[in-house]
Amino acid sequence: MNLQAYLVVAAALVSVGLFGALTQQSIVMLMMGLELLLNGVILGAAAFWYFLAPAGTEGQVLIVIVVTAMAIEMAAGFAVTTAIYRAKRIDMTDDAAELRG
Amino acid sequence: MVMMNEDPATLIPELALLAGAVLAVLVGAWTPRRRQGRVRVLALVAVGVGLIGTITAATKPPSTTFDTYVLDTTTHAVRAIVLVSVALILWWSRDAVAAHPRESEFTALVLLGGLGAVLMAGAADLLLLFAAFLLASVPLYALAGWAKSGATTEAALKYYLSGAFAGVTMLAGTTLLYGAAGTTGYDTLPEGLATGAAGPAAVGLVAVLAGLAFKAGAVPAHFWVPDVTDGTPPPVAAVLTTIPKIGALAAMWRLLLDVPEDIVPWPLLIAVIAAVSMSLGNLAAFSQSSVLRLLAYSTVSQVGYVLIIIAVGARTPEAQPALLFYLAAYALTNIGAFAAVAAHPARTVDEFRGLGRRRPLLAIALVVSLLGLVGTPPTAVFVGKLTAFTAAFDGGMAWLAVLAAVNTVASLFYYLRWIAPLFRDESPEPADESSESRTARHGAVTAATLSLVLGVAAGLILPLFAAS
Amino acid sequence: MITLALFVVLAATAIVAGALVFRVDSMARATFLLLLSFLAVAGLVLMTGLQYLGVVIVLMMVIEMVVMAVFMIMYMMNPAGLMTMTMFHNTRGAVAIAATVFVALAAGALVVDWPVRGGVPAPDLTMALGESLMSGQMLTMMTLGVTLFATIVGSVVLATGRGRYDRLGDDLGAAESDDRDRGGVGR
Amino acid sequence: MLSIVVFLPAVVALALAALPDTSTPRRYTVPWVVTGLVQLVLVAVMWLQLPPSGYGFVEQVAWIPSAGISYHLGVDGLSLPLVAMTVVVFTAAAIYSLREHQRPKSYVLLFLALQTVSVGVFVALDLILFFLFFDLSIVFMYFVIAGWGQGSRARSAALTFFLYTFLGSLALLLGFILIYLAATPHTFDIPALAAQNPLTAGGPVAGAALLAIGMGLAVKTPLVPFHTWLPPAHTEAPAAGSAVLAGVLLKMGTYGFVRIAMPLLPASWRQFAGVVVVLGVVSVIYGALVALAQTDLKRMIAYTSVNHMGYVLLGVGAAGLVAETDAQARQLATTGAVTQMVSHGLITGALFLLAGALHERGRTYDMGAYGGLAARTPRFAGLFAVAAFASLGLPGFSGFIAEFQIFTGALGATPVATAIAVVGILLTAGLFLVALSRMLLGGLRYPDAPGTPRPFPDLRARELAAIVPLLLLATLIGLVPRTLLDTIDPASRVLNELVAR
Amino acid sequence: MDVLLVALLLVPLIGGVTLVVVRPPRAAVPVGLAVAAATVGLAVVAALQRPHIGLPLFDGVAAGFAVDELSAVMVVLVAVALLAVLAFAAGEPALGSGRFVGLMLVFAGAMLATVTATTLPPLLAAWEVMGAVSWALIAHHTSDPEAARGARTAFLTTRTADLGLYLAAGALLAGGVPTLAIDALPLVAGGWRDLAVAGIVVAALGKSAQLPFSFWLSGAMHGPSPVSALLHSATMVAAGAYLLLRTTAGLQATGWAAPLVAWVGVSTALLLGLVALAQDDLKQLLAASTSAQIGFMVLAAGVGAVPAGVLQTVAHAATKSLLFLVAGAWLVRVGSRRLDDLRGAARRHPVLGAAFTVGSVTLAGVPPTGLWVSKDAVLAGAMATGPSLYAVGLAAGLVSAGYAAKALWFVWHPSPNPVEDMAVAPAGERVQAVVAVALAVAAAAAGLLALGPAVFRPDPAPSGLELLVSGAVAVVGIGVTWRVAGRLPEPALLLSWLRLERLAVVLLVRPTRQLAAALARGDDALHHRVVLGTGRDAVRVAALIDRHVERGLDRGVDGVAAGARALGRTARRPQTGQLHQYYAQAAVGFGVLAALAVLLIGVS
Repeated sequence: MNLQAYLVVAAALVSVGLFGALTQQSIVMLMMGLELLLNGVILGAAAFWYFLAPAGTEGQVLIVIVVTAMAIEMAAGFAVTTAIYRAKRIDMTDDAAELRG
Repeated sequence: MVMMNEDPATLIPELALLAGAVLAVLVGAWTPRRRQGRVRVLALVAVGVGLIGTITAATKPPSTTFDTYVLDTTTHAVRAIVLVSVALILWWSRDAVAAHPRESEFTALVLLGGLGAVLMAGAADLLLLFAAFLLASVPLYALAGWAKSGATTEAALKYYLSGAFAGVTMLAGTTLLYGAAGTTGYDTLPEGLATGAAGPAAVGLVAVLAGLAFKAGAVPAHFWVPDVTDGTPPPVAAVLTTIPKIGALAAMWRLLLDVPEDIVPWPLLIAVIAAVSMSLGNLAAFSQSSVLRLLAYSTVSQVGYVLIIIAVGARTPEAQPALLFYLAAYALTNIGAFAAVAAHPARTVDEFRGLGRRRPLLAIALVVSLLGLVGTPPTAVFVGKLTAFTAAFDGGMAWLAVLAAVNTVASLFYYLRWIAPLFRDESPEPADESSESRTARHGAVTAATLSLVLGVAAGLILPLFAAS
Repeated sequence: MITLALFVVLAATAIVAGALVFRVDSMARATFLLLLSFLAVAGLVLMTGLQYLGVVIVLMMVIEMVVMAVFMIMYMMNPAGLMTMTMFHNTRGAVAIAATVFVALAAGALVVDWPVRGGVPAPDLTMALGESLMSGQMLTMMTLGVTLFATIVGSVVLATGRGRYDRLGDDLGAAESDDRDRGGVGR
Repeated sequence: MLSIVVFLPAVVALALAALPDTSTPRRYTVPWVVTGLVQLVLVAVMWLQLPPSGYGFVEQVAWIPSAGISYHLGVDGLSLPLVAMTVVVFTAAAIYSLREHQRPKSYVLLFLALQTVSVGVFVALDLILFFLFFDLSIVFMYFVIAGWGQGSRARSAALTFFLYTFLGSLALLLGFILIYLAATPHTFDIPALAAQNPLTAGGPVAGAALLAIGMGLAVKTPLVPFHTWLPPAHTEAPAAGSAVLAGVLLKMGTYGFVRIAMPLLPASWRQFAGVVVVLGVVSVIYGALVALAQTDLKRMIAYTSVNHMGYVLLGVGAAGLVAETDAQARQLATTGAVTQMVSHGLITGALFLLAGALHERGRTYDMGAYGGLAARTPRFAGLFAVAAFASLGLPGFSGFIAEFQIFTGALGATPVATAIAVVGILLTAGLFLVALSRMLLGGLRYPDAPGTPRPFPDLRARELAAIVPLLLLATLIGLVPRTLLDTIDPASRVLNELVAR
Repeated sequence: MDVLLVALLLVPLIGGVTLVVVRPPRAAVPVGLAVAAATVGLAVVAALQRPHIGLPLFDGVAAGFAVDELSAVMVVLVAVALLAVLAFAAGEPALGSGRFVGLMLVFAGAMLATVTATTLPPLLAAWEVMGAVSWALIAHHTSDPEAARGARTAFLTTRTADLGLYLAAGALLAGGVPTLAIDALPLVAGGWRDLAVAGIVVAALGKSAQLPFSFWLSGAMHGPSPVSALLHSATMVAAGAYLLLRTTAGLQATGWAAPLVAWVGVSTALLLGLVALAQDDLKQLLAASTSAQIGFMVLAAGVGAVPAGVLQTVAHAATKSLLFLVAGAWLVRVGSRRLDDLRGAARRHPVLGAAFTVGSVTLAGVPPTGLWVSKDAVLAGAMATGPSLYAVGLAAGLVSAGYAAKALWFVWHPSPNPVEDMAVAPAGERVQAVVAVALAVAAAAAGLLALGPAVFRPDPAPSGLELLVSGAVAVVGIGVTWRVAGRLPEPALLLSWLRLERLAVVLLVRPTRQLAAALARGDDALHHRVVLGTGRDAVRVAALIDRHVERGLDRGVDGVAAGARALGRTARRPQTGQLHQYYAQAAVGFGVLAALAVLLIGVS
């Protein structure tokens, strides 16, 4: 197995995630896209650590951070979603478009 | 092996902000609704402690603490600017938040956001930078939705989603940079990049910059700025458009100076972002009638001017004092402008008619702030712009200075579009006195005065910022 | 050989499951497909020898997806896949952007002359990670800790419908909390 | 010394601000008059001790050293006469306003502030300092017009004035920054920049700087076509405000040309001197023609200001045509231009105060409403006739000294332009004679004074004390010009050497 | 020496200004007379001592004054005329005010400065002050709108011509005369000399009411008669001719100026003579005759006959001030200036009538009066240049005899319907009689001066034949006119002074005022259209100059403004409010930046 293979897989995950983030109307689905994107990042970080710099621990810490960030962002995201749902009964980004121009 | 090799005392300002936030939440939980003012007092004490800590720390030679955190002029300056900004906003937002059920939380979130901004500025490791980015973002998402009305939640949603996207991009960038350099510490970055792959480094750097650009509100990550500014109450908008910007721009500065120009040609990239930011911000502000959106776009263009300094950061020693001074000047002036908006129920340019007669002091403060944003002597932003132009000129990017000058002239038009009605005759319907905010008015006057003082005293301040 | 097979299977699972997240017509299914993708990636991470992190990912993601499922049930349309979803916008542009990104990244991954591997992994990776977290990256971890605190505060601010003053009165002096459902954290 | 002269009014203003509010105007106006007189004494002392060359009474304190900005004051032969004129005009305005009843406190405070910044502009030797004073003068004048304007449209006129001149000032600032950037080391210090001459070679940068600075100054001067803010501002402003606006503030524009544009951008000045000349001539003719068609006395005087400032431009423009002319001619043109600034300040100040006195009595500036005043109010008629003749450039008054030098000096360099400009003095003669005939000669005719039926008193002692000294000075300069010219000549010689580099 | 000259200039000036400012109710006339007398004394001494002085004025330019041979004559002439006129005017109480006497003194001071100035700046200064004072003097009766109009016309017309002096000063400097000395005119280099000479000629012709500027003198007649006597006969109008006499060397040097001046002079003498002949108003007749007589002086300057010109100046000054004063006295008494109304005036006032008669005969050029000698001296000079000049001059002489006779005929022929004169203070009448007689003697005897000092001695001297011919012409002229005087035709063209004023109004004044009004309208429109931020303002000005330019520019500026607005709209278009579009745009934006970064690496 080599770095390139891992990276191509990671790139595929990132692209799929990006596609989801760009296309999903539902806020939660959009967040899923971002999760998937981070999924690719985790893979990339692991690959970089393993194939390029196994002596250090930054790659591992990076994965820890990504996982934590996912949790934090999810929590924040659900909180925001809850708030906007309470306020406007909206769960789609397209409906939240009063502010513009 | 596992040793506390560093002294937490070096982080007094940060710890003070943290303690202030924690105490705000704790004390707030046991405070009657109408007496939450004590929480603000507590926060202001914390800020005061932080300021004292900053001043004490600034007298010591630059050092690195916890391996990943740099204590130098930049950090100290950002600490001071953020602390003063936080204090100012907390003070003048009193009328807007007093006795609100979530007043304590407001205070805590502002303090936490400030802490995140400071940590970004001091971070000398990509991982810490991202952690600080998160800390600078999450409380502010909540802050954006703090008022929980329709518009503010929409603002919070957009802010959050933009931030999440930016954060993800930034993480991807961090990963790429890590892959390219094999390290995440700034001190080892240059040598790592020297032996690593340039292409991934460049893409990674751009992705990391995307996150920072989001915090700073620079093009093309600026989309949240007008919508969020428009949708949130002015005190919140003031926080969102001021505090994270300072940290993000300082962080950008610190990161880029450790990336060798010959491996990743970032000055031109930054110059492009700067050029587009200031031009787009100004153009979009042209025919705005909503003052909040107008201010929002103006902050976008202001970021463009700051980015000019960063673009030539590695080329001229004038850049550092220019950057820090500009940040300080921008913070004060911008806060003043938002305070002036907060002081008055008007939200469109026309509604400001006759303010000059009704509230002359407020009108003057607003004029000083707006002309300050234009860069009229002797306001602080003038010195900031002057140093920026000088840095650009001496750094071999004269075209950027010229573009900035053109933009400055253009910007005068929309600022004047706002200033002019202030001194026209009043609108027929009487003003609703009850919806005016006294503290915000005082805040506007104070901030405007401070921006003038900062401009006049620039001779004393600039050398302080020049120290390494 | 087994490694290669394993890699291919896991990679394919991760990508296909990930792609299917946006193809299925039920959010519940989407959630579980996402979880599957994560588990596959966790497997790939495990293959690089990062057992601890792999397990962490598995645990984290299972919990997260469960939480997400709860949210589905709370607000989202068509939680059980009873109705078809039309939840796309700008598909064409997104495909173009995503495809471009993929091509660019993949090409980069293949074309770039990556540096040679420097050094060997520490004998006890988990230990090394722990040491790192407690020394070099301590401040990062502290910051993340503070961020978690901020997240809690922020989430409460955003998500709670009724704050303490609603429940206990403006002076927090109510003898009993005024909750719609009894049993909240009262006094 | 110089700082005292500049900031004395500001200090007095602060002291007055501390006084409790009262409606007795004298509580404020008398200290104002005294301030002006003290300043006059100080200026006289400086005049006597002015060094024969270079700057006198220099004060320099570092301000923002890293940006090359300093608090740098100094006077020379170009600025001291203008300082003196400024103080005289302000003192006259103070005497004229002794009985100002409408919110006297803020009125006096504003004028004192304006007095400080006006003197400041003329003694500033740092571009930023100059700009600050320049800009603040706009701000204070805005409040004077908006707060004490006589017409219903005062606020809008004030706003037009503010927006226009402020836009101009921004252009000015950009020009300053261009010069600053071109200099090594970067500095805003005027003498240092003049010595260094960073844009020796001219070129597009210097041209752009000159364009920006020229635009800024042209708006303030004002030159056609940047003059449109002037007539409404004057029509609405109170008499003392008009006197200061025309007498002092317009000079800031022209002074900027001789203090900044010419010595700091000599190459471009020489290159574009022809444009300057054309602008000057257009202003001369246009201003005179439009003034000729006015029926409103104040507007007419306002337009003659455009005309008179045009002569200044002709003079300084001709001084830039180095190749076509010899040193003496340039000397005459430059000295004439500076003399014209002083002269116009005195004469137009007097004219506006007279117009104010007329308005106080008849509540209108419409010249058609008056007639035969020579019989009814001989003192007014006499002074108005003297002021009018002084303004139309009659020998014996300062205007002739200025205009003769300008024409004589400029003819060699630009014969056609000068020949056209000379027609300007004929047009002004025509318009003033028409005004004189209309208002002073013929059958007696005047509007009822407000409130009382028809009392139309002659000028009072207070008004005489304000107006007569101005005209007396204009006459003294006209008859014994050497006192003034001995001061200006050396400085304009230095200036011409700088331009000819 | 210097003090003397300074005193000569300052005594009347200071005295006059003091009188104007102080306005003593009764002391004005005595003080004025005392000052005038002192001035005469000073003038005589100065004429003998010939002082000169140079005061620093401008950089390298002095205010030079000197009494030389030529100006010596003038200072005495001016001083004496002043004294005579003031003394005569003392008889009219309406003219006893401090303002009037003071202004007369100021005027005389300015005239003295004009004739003694040796450099252009003081000359021009004094020259213009004369004009301005003449405005105030003509408009002395402030309630008379005609006087106001006449004063304005006089001042503006002369000032128009004065512009020539401004140009001349510049031309002198540009032509290499840094001192601006008048006598350096021939030394001026190149084309500058032509310009300088042209300027001086125009200024002189204007001041001297020569063609085509003559008409202002007609309007000026609305002023008090003593003013006309001093300003419009003896001094101010003569100043132009005097200036030309001073600069004959310069006129000759150009080649074109001398003949031009000569022809203008002689044409004026003839045409304005005809105008005078056609007038039905005594003052107008005298005014036109002044123009005509000064035409002879100008002719003298043109042909270089300086002494002849000086002689003519002196003789004419005495004659014409006498005539104006006497005419004025009658006008006051009769209350009309029409010749018809003045019939028989000489009969009722025999002393004044006799003096008037002497004056008229002199004006006609009858031997052996002063003007007979001087005119012949001038014609002799003209003859030396060319016979055509002489012929026209002789014709002008004939005409002058005609108008003199016409005036005389009317004042001697009694009116069919008797008139009642207004009463005049007897003291005043006595003074007037004395002055009139003295002036009559001077006028008649002025010819003797030709035998006196060199400055008066004509060169070439007129031959006996010429003297005889001109004498005969004068007598014939008188004789013929006397017979037809009562029914001389008064063609409108001549009555209206050749319609010159109308011409000036139509050609210059009206277009100027129309242009001014149009510009003012445009300028007002400019205010209303001040549109912040478009700079359209500047464009509107162009509209007034050139419609086409305007349209082009307007399009341009509108284009810029519209472009800016459109750009602004474009800049805001991405701000759709739709988050997914923000995502896409940000993704594309950073993608482009990343691509740019990679590309830059590739390049470097």
